[in-house]
Amino acid sequence: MTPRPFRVKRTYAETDDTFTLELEPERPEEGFAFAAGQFNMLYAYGVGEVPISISGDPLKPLPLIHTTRSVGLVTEALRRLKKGDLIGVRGPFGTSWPVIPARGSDVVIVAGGIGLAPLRPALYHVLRNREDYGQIALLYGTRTPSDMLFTKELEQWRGRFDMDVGITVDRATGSWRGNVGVVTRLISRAPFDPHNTVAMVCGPEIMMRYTVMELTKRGVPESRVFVSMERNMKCGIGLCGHCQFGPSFICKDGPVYPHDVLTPWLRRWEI
Amino acid sequence: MLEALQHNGWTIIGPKVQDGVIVLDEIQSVDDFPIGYSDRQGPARYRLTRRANKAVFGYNVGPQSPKAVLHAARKVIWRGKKNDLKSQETAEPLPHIAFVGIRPCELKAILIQDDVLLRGPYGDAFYAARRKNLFFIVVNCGQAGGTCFCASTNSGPKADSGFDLSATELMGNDDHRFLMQAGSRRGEELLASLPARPVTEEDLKESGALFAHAVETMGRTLDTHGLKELLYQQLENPRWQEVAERCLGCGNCTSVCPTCFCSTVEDWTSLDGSEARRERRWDSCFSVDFSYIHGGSIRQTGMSRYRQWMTHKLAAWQDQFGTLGCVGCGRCITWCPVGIDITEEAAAIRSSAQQKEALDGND
Amino acid sequence: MKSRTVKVDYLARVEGEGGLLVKIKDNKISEVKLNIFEPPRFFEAFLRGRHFDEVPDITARICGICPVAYQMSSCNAIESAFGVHVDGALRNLRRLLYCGEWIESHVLHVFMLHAPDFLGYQDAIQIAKDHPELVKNALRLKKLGNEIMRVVGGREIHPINVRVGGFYRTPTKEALSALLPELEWAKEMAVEMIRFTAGLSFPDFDHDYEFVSLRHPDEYPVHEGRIVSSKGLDITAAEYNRHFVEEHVPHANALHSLKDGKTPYLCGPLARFNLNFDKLSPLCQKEAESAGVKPPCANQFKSIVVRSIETLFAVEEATKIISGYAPPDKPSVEVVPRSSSGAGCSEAPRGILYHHYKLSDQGMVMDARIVPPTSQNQRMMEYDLRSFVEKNLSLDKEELTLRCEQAVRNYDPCISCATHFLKLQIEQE
Amino acid sequence: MKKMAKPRLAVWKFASCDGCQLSLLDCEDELLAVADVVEIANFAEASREIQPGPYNISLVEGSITTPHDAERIHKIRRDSGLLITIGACATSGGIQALRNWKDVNEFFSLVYGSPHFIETLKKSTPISDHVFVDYELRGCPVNKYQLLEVLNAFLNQRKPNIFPHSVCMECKANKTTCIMVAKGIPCMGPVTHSGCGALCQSFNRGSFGCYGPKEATNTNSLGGHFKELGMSGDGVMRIFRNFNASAEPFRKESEAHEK
Ligand SMILES: Cc1cc2nc3c(=O)[nH]c(=O)nc-3n(C[C@H](O)[C@H](O)[C@H](O)COP(=O)(O)OP(=O)(O)OC[C@H]3O[C@@H](n4cnc5c(N)ncnc54)[C@H](O)[C@@H]3O)c2cc1C
Ligand code: SF4
Ligand code: SF4
Ligand code: SF4
Repeated sequence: MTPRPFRVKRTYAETDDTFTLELEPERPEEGFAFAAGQFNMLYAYGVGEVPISISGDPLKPLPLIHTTRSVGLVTEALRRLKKGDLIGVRGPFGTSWPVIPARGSDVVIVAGGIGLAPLRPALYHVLRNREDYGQIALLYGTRTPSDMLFTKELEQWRGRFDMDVGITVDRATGSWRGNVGVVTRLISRAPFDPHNTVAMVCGPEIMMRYTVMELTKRGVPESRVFVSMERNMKCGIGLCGHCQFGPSFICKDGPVYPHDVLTPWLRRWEI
Repeated sequence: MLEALQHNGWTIIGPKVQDGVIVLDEIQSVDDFPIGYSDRQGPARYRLTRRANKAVFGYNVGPQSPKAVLHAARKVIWRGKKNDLKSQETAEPLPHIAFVGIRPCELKAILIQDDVLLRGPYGDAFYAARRKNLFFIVVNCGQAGGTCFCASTNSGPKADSGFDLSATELMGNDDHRFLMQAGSRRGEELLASLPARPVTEEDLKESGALFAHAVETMGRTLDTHGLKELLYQQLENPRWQEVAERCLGCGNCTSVCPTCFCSTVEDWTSLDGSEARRERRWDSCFSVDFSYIHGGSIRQTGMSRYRQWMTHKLAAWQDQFGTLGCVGCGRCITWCPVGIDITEEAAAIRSSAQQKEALDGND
Repeated sequence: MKSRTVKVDYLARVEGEGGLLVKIKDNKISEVKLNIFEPPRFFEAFLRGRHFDEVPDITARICGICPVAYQMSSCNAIESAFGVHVDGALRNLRRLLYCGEWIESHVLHVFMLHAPDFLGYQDAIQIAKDHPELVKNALRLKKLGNEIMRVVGGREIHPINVRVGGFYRTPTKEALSALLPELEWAKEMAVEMIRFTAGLSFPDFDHDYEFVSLRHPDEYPVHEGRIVSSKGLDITAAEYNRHFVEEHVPHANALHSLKDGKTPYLCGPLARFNLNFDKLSPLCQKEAESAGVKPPCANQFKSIVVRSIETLFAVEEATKIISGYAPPDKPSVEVVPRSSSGAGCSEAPRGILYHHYKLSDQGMVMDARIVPPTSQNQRMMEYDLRSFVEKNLSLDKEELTLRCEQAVRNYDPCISCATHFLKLQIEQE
Repeated sequence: MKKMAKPRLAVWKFASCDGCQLSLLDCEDELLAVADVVEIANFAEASREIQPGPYNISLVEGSITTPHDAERIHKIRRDSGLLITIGACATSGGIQALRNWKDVNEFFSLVYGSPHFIETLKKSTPISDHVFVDYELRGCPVNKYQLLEVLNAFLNQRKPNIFPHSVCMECKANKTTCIMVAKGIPCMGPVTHSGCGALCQSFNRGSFGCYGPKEATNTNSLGGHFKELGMSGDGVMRIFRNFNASAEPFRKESEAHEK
């Protein structure tokens, strides 16, 4: 329950409200390793602690990379951090994206907004081990073109012949020439074999619901659709009770779940 | 016995009359015990009463449980300075504490909290520290209270294990005595140092009769058969709405419940910001903020909050920890200001589900 | 000569909202107004229809600085209506609670509201920059007053433990005794406070006041007594109505009280001191004499010294009560309502506070009347202003303004209190 | 390094008893420390020195009861970065909102011709009825430690540790006996916002709701329960009609029991 002190090595803006922190441990000898999809509890001194997914490459766990959208007091305090500041880190916690079981299958990654951050480690993994997988599709939607994360990398991925990248925005602004509409609209056209696909989905809860619907419509079994859930968390380790979702604790049993486990609960309101 | 414990450096926590109720507090001498006291309990009602005899443990559980000591309402979990995030707060074990006179259901509740707070991949270091150095002297129940239902949850009226010593207070034949049983080496040692005589057939008969009497007079029952599946299927039962109309969302039930463990963390700073601390305190699934995620609370209605509480206690807990989250102590019934009764609600949901099934079957 | 105006739009360091206006024409004062624009709150009105048990909680909200005074006067009035007597330890606890309020309120006024005028600062925080020890000690003393209220009353502002007939729960002996070491310190500090205030410089400003205060045969008046004046008045609270009349003046949202409908009078520390000097402890009397204030003291600027003497008195009294305290069997005496009316008076830190209630046999309030000290003193404040300005016309404007403000602050006016009791008269045009 | 200018604090009064702003002066141990971290730019009760705006933080006490005050609050809003209301008067209209159920004219002996010196609005309303409020601190009076906590939290840009749950949560954490269950004394605790530390209960009396309604209250259920405890309808009406009488859930419940 005691955070490890890390120091901010670099901090930079991704969009108007989203930024990335690169953190180095004060005691590097203790090391750090994580699996794609796991999260840390980040403690902004005096302000609070929040769960944030790790958005870096699992093979290069340090510096630790977190991409965060400033939405409230704690995330805003994280945004104010400067190079050299201290930050508390507990983790990594939670389950990870099924990059190992997905070997031999097509992989579809569907992200909405900040949801791309927790998925990036999975992307790094499958692209590095490209030969282990069938087709790879990344479908990404944001509200406007200026909300798009990791734009340089997106360009690189777009340029690759061994993966398919679909990008869309809810509202076109500026010189946007690409798709307009919700990300679920990209699913029907995406190249993958529904009967041999693992899908990984992260975004707002409502977007995930519709994405799962579209995927199942195409024939992907729900047990092969993985989503990352979000709930209030105070401890991150199953002791505080806040993140309960039906019979599970999202911090230990999640955040990444095969969707069929959640189906009975997602149908009900206010679980 | 108390002296023997105190002599060995144990701080004794036990029952005591305070401000019209029997609480758990530090005990200096036998006179502190609620000798000759009893209580009458019902939904939203507790009255301390006097009894004709001098029974020491002739009452049922009060509002507090050992949770108040082991998983205290407030605890600083981190304290540090701005330019050095080292915590100055360490998990200190409590002084040696002997719980004297806790009930079988309370002991069971401690074991359940152990499951929650110690068994996972990550334990609660503060709870673990407090959980060390404890001595349990359980007093079995020879009478049941108006809101008790431990017989339904298999946690009483007699404790089977987990204690150092267990006692049953016997008063038959005008002979005031305790039937003792050791549950650990330490218990045996203590027992050996006490004036005692071997157990007679008579003693066993009397205690057996007491337990039977307690089970018989238990104020409440809970049918646990298939309860988890039932509740999971009945998440949209209209009964939830009915109880929400009475429920005040005050959180008394979760506060008094000996197994509820939920907590939140507060961040405090000195005025100039140079020092900060993080303090953990009890939270409750009845508070709106409990399910807050950026943008709003998930459980906006009283209906969903009551449902979370009851389905967690009686259903989800089984998935999470393999047991019920309820030991049948009846506190939540007694101390709910409007007397909402978990057993009554569970029964109502069961019967309306059965009715519906019968109706559907007729179609 | 030209005409001059002294105008303070917003009086600082007083409780509540008021201003003052003095107009001078040809070296003569043409107009003096204490302008009270604090909005009225109509307490007397909404007390009607409330149960007597709720009255001390409601009237406390008239003033955050002297809630105990309101609670005590309410209790006195209602108990007198119902023929209830509160004696012994319960009575002492009430007195103790009131001592807490006196200490808190007097120290607040002396150091934080009044002293800056004498020392030439804008506020106590500025004083603290030059004299940190002084202000720290003052705060510590003030805190003790609050502590007493917290232990007896539950909290310092709007105590929750006061009820008609006594208390909801009486404090333990241990809880009270825990205050004794600090009271020990406080006694020395209060003596120092007297000496410090005695050393301030006071304008020459004696005035022939009629002093009005409570008087009790055995003790310095705090929470009860007869009403007496320096000109021979000696009545019970029940007779107050026959001797004091309130009058509404157009420039203020508050009423002015006059004795016998015509004479302004002075209540508050100076009045209490002058009329009850004999009831002060030997130490208080001794310190008063060495401080150079002895009855009759007729210089309102010296009220700061008298407040300090009363602080010492309250500290000594609190110590006495706590030392002799044995918790009573019951926290309150039984109160049986009957159809009746009753009046009650007590000594708020700033003067006598009068309450009168008409009650039904069900214990419901039929009618309420409350006269706070500030409205009783209001006319006197205007008199003071007038005569002070008359004597000091040579002062420059800034100095004159400051002195005028100070003349008002001498009264420790509590403007929120003064405004709640409006019953306006017709002014048909 | 350049020293950052201290945030400027102003304290304002509307119809009230002064108790809430007095709470600031009652922070004897912390007052000087507060003065170290903020510049007290306008606090008439404490200082003669009144500096003009703008202010970073304004604490507003009292309710709006006159047309003049209804205008004054707009100017204060314009002059203030953060506007924090303190106490029952400012957050719900306070005790003087009891007039809302009475005809104020009744309190003037007669209608008078030119009421230029006394203009009174028919109702006493909270500040948030008039301007946007950044934070509301409840209580009659506010708890001085909570007042410090709000200032502290805003200075440190964190969330104040003040919770909208029931008084019961504090009562249980303090191990205070529940007087309603154990003694049958009606208590507003279950519907009242925490903050006092469950004070009344520790003095063996029922809460009278001076912190106003908690989040998501169910006053209806409690009102019914009071009757079961033997309270008259009029009694239920009065217990909900107190220092936060015009806070919505309390107002509704009191009106439901009006004869
Ligand atoms: C597993 C997981 C992974 C995540 N990964 C990421 C990620 O990679 N990137 C990212 O940007 N986000 C991520 N999030 C979301 C992120 O945790 C939240 O955005 C963050 O917690 C917001 O905190 P905040 O303090 O900034 O804002 P808020 O959510 O507004 O406030 C935080 C806390 O303050 C309290 N609070 C705030 N306002 C109020 C109020 N008005 N009333 C009462 N209480 C209030 C709440 O209790 C809350 O706990 C993730 C969340 C989870 C669960
Ligand atoms: S749910 Fe109720 S009966 Fe069960 S353990 Fe908790 S308080 Fe006791
Ligand atoms: S019932 Fe509620 S408070 Fe109790 S453990 Fe479960 S979620 Fe937590
Ligand atoms: S069930 Fe009872 S104790 Fe629990 S929150 Fe509802 S009203 Fe309060």
